[in-house]
Amino acid sequence: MINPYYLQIASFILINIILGLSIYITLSTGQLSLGNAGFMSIGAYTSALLTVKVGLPMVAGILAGSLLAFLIGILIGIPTLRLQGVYLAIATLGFGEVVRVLFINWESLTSGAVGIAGIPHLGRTMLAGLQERGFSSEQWGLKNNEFISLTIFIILLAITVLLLAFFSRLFASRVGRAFRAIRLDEKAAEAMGIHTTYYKILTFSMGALLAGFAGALFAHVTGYISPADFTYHRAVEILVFAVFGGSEVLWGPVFGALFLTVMPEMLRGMSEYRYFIYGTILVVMMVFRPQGVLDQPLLDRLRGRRGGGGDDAA
Amino acid sequence: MRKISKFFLTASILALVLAQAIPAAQAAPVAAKIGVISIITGAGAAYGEAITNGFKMARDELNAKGEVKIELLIEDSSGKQEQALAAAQKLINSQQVTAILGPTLSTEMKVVGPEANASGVPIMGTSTTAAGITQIGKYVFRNSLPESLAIPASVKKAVAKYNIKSVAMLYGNDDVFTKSGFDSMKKAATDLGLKVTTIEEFQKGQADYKAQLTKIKATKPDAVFCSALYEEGAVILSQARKMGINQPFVGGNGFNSPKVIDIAKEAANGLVVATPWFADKNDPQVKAFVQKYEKAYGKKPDQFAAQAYDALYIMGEALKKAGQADRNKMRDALAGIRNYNGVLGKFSFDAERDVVMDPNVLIIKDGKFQIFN
Amino acid sequence: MLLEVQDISMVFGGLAALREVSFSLAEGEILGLIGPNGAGKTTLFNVITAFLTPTQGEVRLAGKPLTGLRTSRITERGICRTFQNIRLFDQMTVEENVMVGRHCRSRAGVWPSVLRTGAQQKEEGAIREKTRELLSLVGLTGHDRELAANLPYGLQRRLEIARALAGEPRLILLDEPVAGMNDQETAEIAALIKKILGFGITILLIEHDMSMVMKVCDRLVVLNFGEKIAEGTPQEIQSDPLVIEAYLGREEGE
Amino acid sequence: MFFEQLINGITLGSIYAIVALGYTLVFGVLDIINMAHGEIFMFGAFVGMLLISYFEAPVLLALGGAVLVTAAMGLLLERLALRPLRGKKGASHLASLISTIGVSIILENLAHHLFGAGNKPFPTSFADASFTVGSTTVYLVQVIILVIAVLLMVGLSLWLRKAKAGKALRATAENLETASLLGINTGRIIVSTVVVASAMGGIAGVLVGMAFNYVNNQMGLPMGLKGLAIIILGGMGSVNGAMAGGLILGLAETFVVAYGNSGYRDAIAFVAIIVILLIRPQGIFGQALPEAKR
Repeated sequence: MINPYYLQIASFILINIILGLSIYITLSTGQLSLGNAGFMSIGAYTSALLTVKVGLPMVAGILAGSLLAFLIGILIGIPTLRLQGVYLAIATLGFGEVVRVLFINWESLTSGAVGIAGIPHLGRTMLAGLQERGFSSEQWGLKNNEFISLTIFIILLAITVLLLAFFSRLFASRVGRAFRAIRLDEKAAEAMGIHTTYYKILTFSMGALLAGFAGALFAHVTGYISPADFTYHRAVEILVFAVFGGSEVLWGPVFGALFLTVMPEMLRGMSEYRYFIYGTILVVMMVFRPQGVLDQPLLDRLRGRRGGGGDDAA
Repeated sequence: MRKISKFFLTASILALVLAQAIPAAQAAPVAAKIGVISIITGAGAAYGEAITNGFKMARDELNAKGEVKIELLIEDSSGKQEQALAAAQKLINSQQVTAILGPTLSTEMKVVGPEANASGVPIMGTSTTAAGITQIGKYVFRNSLPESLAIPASVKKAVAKYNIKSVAMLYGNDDVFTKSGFDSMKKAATDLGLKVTTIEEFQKGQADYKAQLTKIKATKPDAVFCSALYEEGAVILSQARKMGINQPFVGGNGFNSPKVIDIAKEAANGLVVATPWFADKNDPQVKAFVQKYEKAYGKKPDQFAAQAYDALYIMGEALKKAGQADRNKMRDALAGIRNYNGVLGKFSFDAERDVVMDPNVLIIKDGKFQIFN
Repeated sequence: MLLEVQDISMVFGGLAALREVSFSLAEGEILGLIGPNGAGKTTLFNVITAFLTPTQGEVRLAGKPLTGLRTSRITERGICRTFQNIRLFDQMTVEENVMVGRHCRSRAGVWPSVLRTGAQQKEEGAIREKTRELLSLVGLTGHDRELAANLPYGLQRRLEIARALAGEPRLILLDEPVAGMNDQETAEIAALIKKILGFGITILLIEHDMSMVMKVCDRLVVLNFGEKIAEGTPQEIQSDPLVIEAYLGREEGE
Repeated sequence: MFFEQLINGITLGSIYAIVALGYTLVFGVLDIINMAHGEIFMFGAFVGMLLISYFEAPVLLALGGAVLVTAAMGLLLERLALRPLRGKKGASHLASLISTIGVSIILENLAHHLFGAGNKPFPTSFADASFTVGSTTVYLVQVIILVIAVLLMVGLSLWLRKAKAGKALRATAENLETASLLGINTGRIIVSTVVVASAMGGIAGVLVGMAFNYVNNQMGLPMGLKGLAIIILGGMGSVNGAMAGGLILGLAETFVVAYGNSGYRDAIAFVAIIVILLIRPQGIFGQALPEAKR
């Protein structure tokens, strides 16, 4: 099973799960952000530049990238929160495009469309570090590239599991109930004493943070980024993870990212029709199952319980 | 997701002189699995199709000769880095190929190259023209003519012929190929001491270039250097000529496509490009290839097909020299390839495994590509 | 005075929905707000809870002005409300609806929630305990796991009251709590209102059901076309000629 | 150069305006943003191109053909992707946004399969016709585009007034269930709104193909995004706003190229919407703040 091919796919699934979560978090207070590709690029570029040009260690780069995305998320979030529904969606879409154009034009820093290559690689750096301390992959009976892929996978898996635990606890709490209340009826939520603006900015910037984090990981897993990686299409792809998998339960975007990353890999021959399938998923879901494949009743049924349990809504 | 037409690339030259292949003792053929990463689906599929056609034709010919037995394992990347990387992992680890041809795009190579290099698998791009490709590592090769070779060639010839003193530049700033093409162009112009009247940018998918062209026209340059893929390039030419910009256009390899003539019609006349591949070249080897390709696939081979065709021949040659399907031996054999004559002309790898060759400089005249001199 | 409404005017695009309305409520009192459709009763509720910012005037709670506070802060100060057209969180369970109502009386933020600290666990337990109490008070025991959307109409009204009570209000605003109910249901709600009063909670009630209003309210304020036309005990109001005309006029208009 | 750039800007702005009119119409009547509008526009360009290059149809016929096809697409869009969502419980106002994004993806790929990737030539004889005013060359195509834009705007203002009446009645109907009594077929108004808007997209497509010799399956997205920016800029649902916003954006993009840095041309639209949403969320010509209801 330690085949770098499978591990590679698994690693992309995990990154996509984090991206799916990033849009899910924002959606949990009823806000649709199409700017997550933009936040992803901020995280990716920040971390790439800090590690490549400044020589910071990767962990510092990834943290800085996520943090910057978070801060910009707050900055963008505060004024745009006055906007409702489609207005917010379009303003954030505009934000993503502005960021992309900025990265294209800010050549002295970003090398423009050519992108940044030679970004320290998560697995290779790890291996090099260990080798300096006298470790070799053979000790574990692995080839170098197997070790590298395995390392990436394990790190990403640990991160994803932690994130899921984080959010599943958060959503099962007072804060999570506030999120859902806002999503269901913002005015009524406010009347219950919920400071809706605070929670909306909180989820918006948490979404930005996660997207930036996923972007930084992406940069260190592929080793190369360019503005073309963060277009409108990426934003839509992230949206589809949540919309397809289920935008009302935490497992929705997880399932969506998993399924939609594996599917094209399994059906390599069908991938010609992949975007047809994407488009059709969006329309059909909205018509027949706007909440996505997974929702609370289905999860309850899967767990063999009755009633709509809220305590573990996550 | 659509990186489509982005990738128009350059070419490359190769040279494998079949005639040189030693006709000596016929041992059992050297068998090897060669992986191919190409764009089979999605927006760039047209390039991927030409490329895989070129590979298949070369494979059939090589296997028929009996010295090598090459099995091609073709994987799709859809032009996306992630999928290209997954495909490379599959080829390297699951299918245990000896070497990889592709991927199609430079962006993909920047992700796949380091992985192949780290895994010790020789990889050769047949259409990756951006800067810094073979510098990824000692297992990374290419036979595609980089823009840094193609553009100075066309610029030099055009400057000499038209006595160009000043130029306006126009390029797509959101695309790797057109951007790095522009960088070469700018360097070439500076090297020749040309006066740059203005530098204008455009973005992918733009329909209206009149604003930029109006500005360029007002600066009255002797020529326009335009780094664009033919998609945009043809539209730019047609709008420019309509506005009365009749100066010569000098383009990169990405501008080199018969489609320029289809789209821009007479407006295409006066476009100078450098390219490794010239289908109407008066050369028996080229003629034979064109004829055979046309018969098999119903259309003329473009530079992608030609580069791919030569690339597999180079692989075949290296395989013969290596004598067995061994990744390291294959790498060393490839690195030693010099002066092969392929359909693209005479080809060598330099010390950095990059391309050494003389491109053809062509001009569109009377509605078709002709040798420019 | 617990609540003072002073000179409130609310103008929408030149049309006055409220004109210099003033009245006040004493602690522990129940005041009925009546008047024909479109008289501005719900608008007044929206002004008090800061859903709307009045064009003019001031609302004070226990002497402190509420001007400039956002709705959630006003709730924290102790004013909770129900809605004329029920606004439950319909995709949440009955229990969760009440738990949300408890939001302003609990504090655990993101980190305590994720780390499940002792304080957070304790608080969560207290929220559930309080929720159980309130559900039993309004007669919803046993429904706690049902989706709010699936409750029958009458129970939804009760749930809204329970949810508002969860915020431990000093003043509760009830917007037509018995609209569309039959006599028996109305009587039950009236009894519930009496119980709430018994907890020392002050009530401001909008209601069209005159017989119930007359029965439960200490005093009444009558609005017509945004103006206060009368104020007094139910007996006084019943015999007020202006009120009679307003109601008769309405009937003619329909 | 100034006057030439001015004309360039007005031409581009008129096209943007026509695209934006399609968005504004649908939003004005249905409160929906039709993300597939850009792709319908692209189909219009293809139909026009095919009629002209393969059937040598005159321009008017090409316009007619494009209108027919895109109107039919509008009909299908309404039937398959909008109507099923209407009034559906649990479908938020974002549902139609997402479902039309889905349609846009389908259409883009359909065009790829039908027409292939890459640019197609759009030959028109009169594209070259021009006359000179002073030292400035004006092309016939530019004049035609402006005229069509103005005509469409006037026509639409009238249409929207009628459709708005329908919308008001529909709103009433929801409350009082008197729709049948009033004898208004609101469903028909909705369908015809989407159809008319789509047909306008088709017209814009042919005009772009003609003016710039540019047709490919990717042309919808950039144009669609510009259209979106414009209706935010001008005010959602406002016909004058779409027209003014289109012209402003066209001129701004042109003059940024002429006197600034052409690399930022694409960003203007989005910087503009972010700024306008922060300063005046209802847009330049918008009536009221976006409704806070969900």
